[in-house]
Amino acid sequence: MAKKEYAFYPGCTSHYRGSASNYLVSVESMCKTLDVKLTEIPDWNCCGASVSYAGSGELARHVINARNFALAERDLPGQDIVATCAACWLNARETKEQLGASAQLLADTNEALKEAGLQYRGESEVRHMVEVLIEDFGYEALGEKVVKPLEGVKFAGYVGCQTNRPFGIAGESFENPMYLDRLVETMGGEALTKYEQKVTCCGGALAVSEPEKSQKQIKDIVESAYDHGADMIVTPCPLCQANVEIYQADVNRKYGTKFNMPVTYYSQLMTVAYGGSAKEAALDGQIIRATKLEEIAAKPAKK
Amino acid sequence: MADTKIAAYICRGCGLGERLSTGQLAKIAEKEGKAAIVREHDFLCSEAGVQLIRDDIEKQGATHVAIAACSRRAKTEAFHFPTVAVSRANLREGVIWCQPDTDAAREATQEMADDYVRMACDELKRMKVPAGNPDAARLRRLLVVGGGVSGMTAALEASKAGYAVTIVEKSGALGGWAAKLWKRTPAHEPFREPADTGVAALVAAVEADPNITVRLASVIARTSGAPGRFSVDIAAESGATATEAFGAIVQATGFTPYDAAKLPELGFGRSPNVVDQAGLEALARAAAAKGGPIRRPSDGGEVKTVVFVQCAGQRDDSGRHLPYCSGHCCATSIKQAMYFKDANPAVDTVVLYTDLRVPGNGEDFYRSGQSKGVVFSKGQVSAVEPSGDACTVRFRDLILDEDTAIENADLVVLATGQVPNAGVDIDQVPQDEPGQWRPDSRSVLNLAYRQGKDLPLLRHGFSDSHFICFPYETRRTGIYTAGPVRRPMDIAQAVEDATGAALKAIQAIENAAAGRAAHPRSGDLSFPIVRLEGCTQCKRCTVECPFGAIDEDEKRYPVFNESRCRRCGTCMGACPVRVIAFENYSVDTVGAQLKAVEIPDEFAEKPRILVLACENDAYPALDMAGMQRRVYSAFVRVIPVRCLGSVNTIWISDALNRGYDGVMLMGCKHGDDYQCHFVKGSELANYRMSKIDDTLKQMALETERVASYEVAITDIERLPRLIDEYAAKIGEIGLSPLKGFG
Amino acid sequence: MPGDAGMGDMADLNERALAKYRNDFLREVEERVDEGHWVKMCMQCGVCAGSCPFGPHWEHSPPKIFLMIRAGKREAVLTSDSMWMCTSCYNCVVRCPRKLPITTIMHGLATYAQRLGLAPKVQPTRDFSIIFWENFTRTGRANEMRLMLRLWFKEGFAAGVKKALSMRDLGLAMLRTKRMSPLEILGGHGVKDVKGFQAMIRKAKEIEDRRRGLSG
Amino acid sequence: MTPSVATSQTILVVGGGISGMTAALEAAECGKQVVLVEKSATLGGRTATLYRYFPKLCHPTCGLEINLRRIKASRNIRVMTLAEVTKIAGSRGGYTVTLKIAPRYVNANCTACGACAEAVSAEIPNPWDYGLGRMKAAYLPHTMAYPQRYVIDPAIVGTAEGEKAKAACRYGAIDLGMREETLELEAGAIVWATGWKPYDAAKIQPYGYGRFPNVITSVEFERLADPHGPTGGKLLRPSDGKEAKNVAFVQCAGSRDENHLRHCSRICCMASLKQTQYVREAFAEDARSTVYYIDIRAIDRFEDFYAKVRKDATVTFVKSKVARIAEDAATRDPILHGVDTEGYRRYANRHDLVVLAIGMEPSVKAADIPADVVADSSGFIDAGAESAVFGAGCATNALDVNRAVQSATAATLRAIQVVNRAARAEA
Repeated sequence: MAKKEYAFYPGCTSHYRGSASNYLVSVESMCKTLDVKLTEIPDWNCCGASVSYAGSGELARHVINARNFALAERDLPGQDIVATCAACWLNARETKEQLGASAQLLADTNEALKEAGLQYRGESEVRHMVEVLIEDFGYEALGEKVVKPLEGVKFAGYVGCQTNRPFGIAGESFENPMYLDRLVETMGGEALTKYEQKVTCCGGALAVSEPEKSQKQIKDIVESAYDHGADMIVTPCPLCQANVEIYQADVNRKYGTKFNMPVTYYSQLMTVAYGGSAKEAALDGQIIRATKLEEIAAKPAKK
Repeated sequence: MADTKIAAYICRGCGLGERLSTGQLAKIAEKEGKAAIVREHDFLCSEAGVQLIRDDIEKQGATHVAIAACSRRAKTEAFHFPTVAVSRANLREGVIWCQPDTDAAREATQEMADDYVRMACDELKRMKVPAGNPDAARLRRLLVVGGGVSGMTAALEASKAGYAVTIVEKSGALGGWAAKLWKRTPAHEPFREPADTGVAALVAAVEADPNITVRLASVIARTSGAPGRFSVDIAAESGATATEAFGAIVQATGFTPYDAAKLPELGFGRSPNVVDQAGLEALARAAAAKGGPIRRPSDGGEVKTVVFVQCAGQRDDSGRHLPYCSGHCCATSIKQAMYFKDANPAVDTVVLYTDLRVPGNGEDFYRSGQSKGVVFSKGQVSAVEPSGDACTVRFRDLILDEDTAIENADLVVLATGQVPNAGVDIDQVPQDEPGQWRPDSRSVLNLAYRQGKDLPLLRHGFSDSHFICFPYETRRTGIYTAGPVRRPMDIAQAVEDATGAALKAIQAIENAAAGRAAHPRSGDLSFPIVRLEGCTQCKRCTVECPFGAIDEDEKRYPVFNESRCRRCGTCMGACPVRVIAFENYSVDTVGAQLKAVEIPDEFAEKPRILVLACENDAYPALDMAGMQRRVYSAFVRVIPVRCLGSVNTIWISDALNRGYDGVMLMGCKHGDDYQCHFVKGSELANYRMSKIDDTLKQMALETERVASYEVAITDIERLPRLIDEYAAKIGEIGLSPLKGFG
Repeated sequence: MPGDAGMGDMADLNERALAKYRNDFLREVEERVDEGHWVKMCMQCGVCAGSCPFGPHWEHSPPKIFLMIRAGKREAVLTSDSMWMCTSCYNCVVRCPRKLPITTIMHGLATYAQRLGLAPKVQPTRDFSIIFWENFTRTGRANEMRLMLRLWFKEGFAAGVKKALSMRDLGLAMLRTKRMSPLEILGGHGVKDVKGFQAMIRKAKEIEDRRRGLSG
Repeated sequence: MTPSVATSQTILVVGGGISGMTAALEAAECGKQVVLVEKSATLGGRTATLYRYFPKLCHPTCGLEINLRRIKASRNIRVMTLAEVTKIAGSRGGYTVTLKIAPRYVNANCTACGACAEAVSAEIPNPWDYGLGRMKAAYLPHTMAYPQRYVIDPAIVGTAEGEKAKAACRYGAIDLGMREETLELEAGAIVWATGWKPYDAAKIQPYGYGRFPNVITSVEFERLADPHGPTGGKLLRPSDGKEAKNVAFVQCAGSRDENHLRHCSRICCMASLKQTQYVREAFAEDARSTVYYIDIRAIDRFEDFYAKVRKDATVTFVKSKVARIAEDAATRDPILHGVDTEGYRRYANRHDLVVLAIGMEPSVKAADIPADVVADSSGFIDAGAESAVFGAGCATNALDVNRAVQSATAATLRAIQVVNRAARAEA
């Protein structure tokens, strides 16, 4: 298969030593196996995430997203933009849809972009990495690269909100998306398909500002994973990963629980299943160690 | 009946041959049934079997055919012999399928079959092939009463089918209420904007149609006759009266808005700025004529805030106002709010509702109203208080759960609903004595019928019908209601309704011409024949006929109008001297059947229970019980009847006198939600049976020996249980003491 | 971000809005709030309120806010902290039978309340939002390290130290797993064209204010 | 291809439900020749699968019996079951219609004795019970089926089971060699009355239909209540056969929703009000029905029924579109989450069973009808086409029974106008 090339929008958390740097490392490993070339959009900026609205109205937020498109269109023409972060993808896509729907908004946006010497043309598509995997490769092709099936490991697939709503992955449902489970199964792991908290909100950005309320959500998400016998949670979203992993200690303090549930990225699973080392899968980036994955990573490949 | 030749056929198929001695049945048909031809066949409904019967009719001169096989509801295509009288002995569903296949049950099963063969033969002897109604007439002209959208639509649609029409309109112009509207709610996608009423186009089409005659400023002074031959006096305002003949009538007399003056608490009558929906239409038309916006009536001031109060005097459970919902008013208020919003989006329009009722595509119109900025609030209005040129509308906001008010409403529109123009309620006004008939100015049709001048009503003043399955079937054959007189409706529905009513009127004409019954015994050619010489002028038949088919002459003898008749036999059941009969269904045909049953003597310990089952629901339920192989007592003998209303009490006393141990009557539900297909039949039967206790006492019999049941067609599991419980009850009270005397 | 309105401007803006729209809060929302023109399309089914993960914490749920807007309850809506409870999970949006972009409207109401100075003064999400905005618009990218410190120290130095101490374990874990870099305090990463980036945002705000009648 | 039957004077009625039967009968009783074609093996349509009608609580089979008797009595109607229209050629007053007739594997010899069903052991999901129950693969669709003739399911044709059925029939009624046939017929006008189907409840994801056994649709609930249904008329919930005494009725399941059906399906409120009375009928004062609604649309005289149900202490109304249904893993009880908008009270209500008042969509989308008809955006037939193909009943809109009958009767007159004109032209 020929090398696939994409304009990469890593987002603020995924950079070197950011809170999702383990995501970035594992995505890079995974892409290497899949022969995918990711070229970072030069000088990309923050998407505004989901909690910047006290600072501005929607136009400014569309403009900052349009800037990334404009940069990609100028410097990496013809390439789809790929985001790994749910919020980055959602915000970029929202901007693309809105600018496509309103000539007024498009004109206003370009008027503002001119201040930075840029222009939005609406030529590039923005896609989540998961879309690339499913649509450009397909489960079968992804499965062919597996050398260390994740046998015996039970995964609670936690999809969360923003890779799922309001846009979601094509063909998947808002209430019960199956792609993460299918990815797990493709990697030879056991997917806990009945895990009922797969689209529960973790509090998102409000995990910071409203910790008590968010941690109630996080408790449900982790508890249910235990109820279903999960060895670990897997997620496609960096904010979900951080919230659900980091706050388990707080939840334990508050609720007297003894949670110690690893929360991993699909890209980490895939890196391990593709024969990558624990380091390549950035398993050293886990605050709660994903021991079972580490064990598999340490074993020799089956084929 | 010298030329009667009975042929009896005993089928051996479907297990009948194995379960029954068909030879014995054949012998019974021959010896007791006096059948001239008796044949057994392994597969009677096969082509060969049917051909055998056909040959006997054509070559052997069989005039009466008894088929002892399956139920009369089965194999109807095969056993269709229109030139001869046919009876069916139900040996399959009614005997072998409802009896256990055991040695112990064999004797009782055979006895059942024996009796049904006897019954079929004896019934036949008293049956004739109906000759058809001699009263047939066909006037291919329709009368439409009412010149609104419904009436004009009915006229145009009937005309397109080739029928001539006369429209009689009370007012001086065609158009009705719809002509008073500024716009109508849309009937087609995208359901966004108020639409032209289309009334002008309708009027033009009516006026251009050479098949349609319009009589304005005219009313009906008298209607007599029957489908195919109605005679109608049309009285003009000028005083002239013309008598015209019609084949059928469509009553499209529409509605009157509920009188808003009964709603002073909602401000009506206390300020010109409180109007009903009709009043708002008038304002809108006046404004449009002037080319300006709608002004405030009190002072011609600018309208900045309009409040629409839904369900004003409707959906009322206090008993003071209309209890029902008129259905169209939510959409009408949305439309009226758009009058303001379309002219000036700055006008505030608020619709206060409790349930917003815009079914179907009305949801799109609702959305359109919202997108135009019409505000909708779920609120219960308690008062409208006029003060100067403004009104305060007080209401409970049911969502925010608080009492609140809209101050400074320039205009308040009350959605008051539709009251049907149904004429007089014949159950409430006294009827004219024969020979004393006078027109009533309140009546719409002024029917010169024994039972009253207008159509019977169901509830709330709307015409009576089986309004779910058979909404057009009024209780006056040949007269069909259309539009809001039938139930509340909007223009779109009235157009559909009027088109359907026109069809029913056309059908009534065609049925009358062929001498056929209308629904539910469609195509039945039998009709009631009365032996007037025996009549005692008791009037029971004329009073009880659910369809007002029987008038009285000046000597109070009944005058039957066959094409008004629905062939239920209620008159026959009512007649104390038994002078009313149908050629194929009479006191004799049923009497002969019940007498044909062999009553074992008192020592045999074999009770006999007569079941008179309504053929519409109870009999099919028993059939289906058989199809499901549900077992019930072998002591019953079932006779289907056209309606429980046709049951003459003589059958009961005959049966008891002959030594039957009990009689079960199975009919349909009566009362407000009646299910009787003849509307009143089961109710009348119930009334008659409530009087039977006296008869039983005179005969020194227990009252339990006659029992009435309300039965539904779905009672497939319940009916066998009822029968068995009743048989057990008879077991408890013992066999009839009258055995052997009959 | 430099150039933002101060408190005085805010009060002035609010006065002018009151004068302009009088009782017609719905029109004010339609003209000035992101996606505000959708508010009138709500039919009060309540599915959004029932779908919200933070639903129990909203004083006024979204449909109630929509109804309050129509009922002219301007102050109660704009001073409410309800809109600040939105986690941006989009559950309401995908279930709304009228397809209202509820998340965006809630954010928009928060934006507008903040702009007029009516937003609750002590509201953690509001604070976070302001800090976040300032954080990423400074360099073009969010700086997690600085963001954390700003948040911890927003109520003063002592409170910040205390908070930092309480978070010590987590901080150490993040450092150990290389998911946090202390070097970020010293400037950290950002876009190269900060000037252009900021100019572009300024321009966007200026255009939006013009369109919404909020400028000068 | 079988040669043509019928003439340009014939009215073709497509669909054998209440609307189609009404149209066929009304035309036939005006003296017109009618061919009535039905896709399934029996007439009766959707209403034949309902337990009771609102607001009278009478039984649909009661009206069906009358209509079937009228059909049996009429010599003007030719009924063709298992027949589908595949092509309509020609124009107003002169159509040639192509029908595809699926094999029944049973001919007119059938006496409905039931020997074949007794001989066969293979079972198939019962489509008249929405698959809630199973039936023999040699079957009479239901006790009111017309024609009263058995059907051999194609699944057993060519198997030993099929041969068993054939061997059991003493009347030579089973013909396993039957093939699909194509037939052409002439018609002057066509009444299209193909009715409605329930919206696919699985698409309303937050309600968990298909995932939670105790979430069912309103049409399925009719089968539970029906004595001839899969539970013998007992209100037993699917997960464990426990009595469903505490039932939630969720309105607008698919309707009034731009994610699903934009229109209001009109009948659902009344159907749920009716069904609360089934629960009451079954459990008396122990019954608990909760109706979750946006607006109760009980228009015209139906309001009487709503007023009656409102007074029933076993019935509670909650003004709320249910947000989400969860399932208690241990008991499989559905738990409804939402907010009562009258006062904005949040609830998490546990019920034994949830009945989704499922929306109506046309069985055949108007755009898929092989003739010139105007389709609205919901797939219903709108008036206004030049052709003589007239929509009737729920093919034209979401209608209750009386409005469907009204619509069918009106469509019949439109068809008669066409054939009468043709008759006058020929005369």
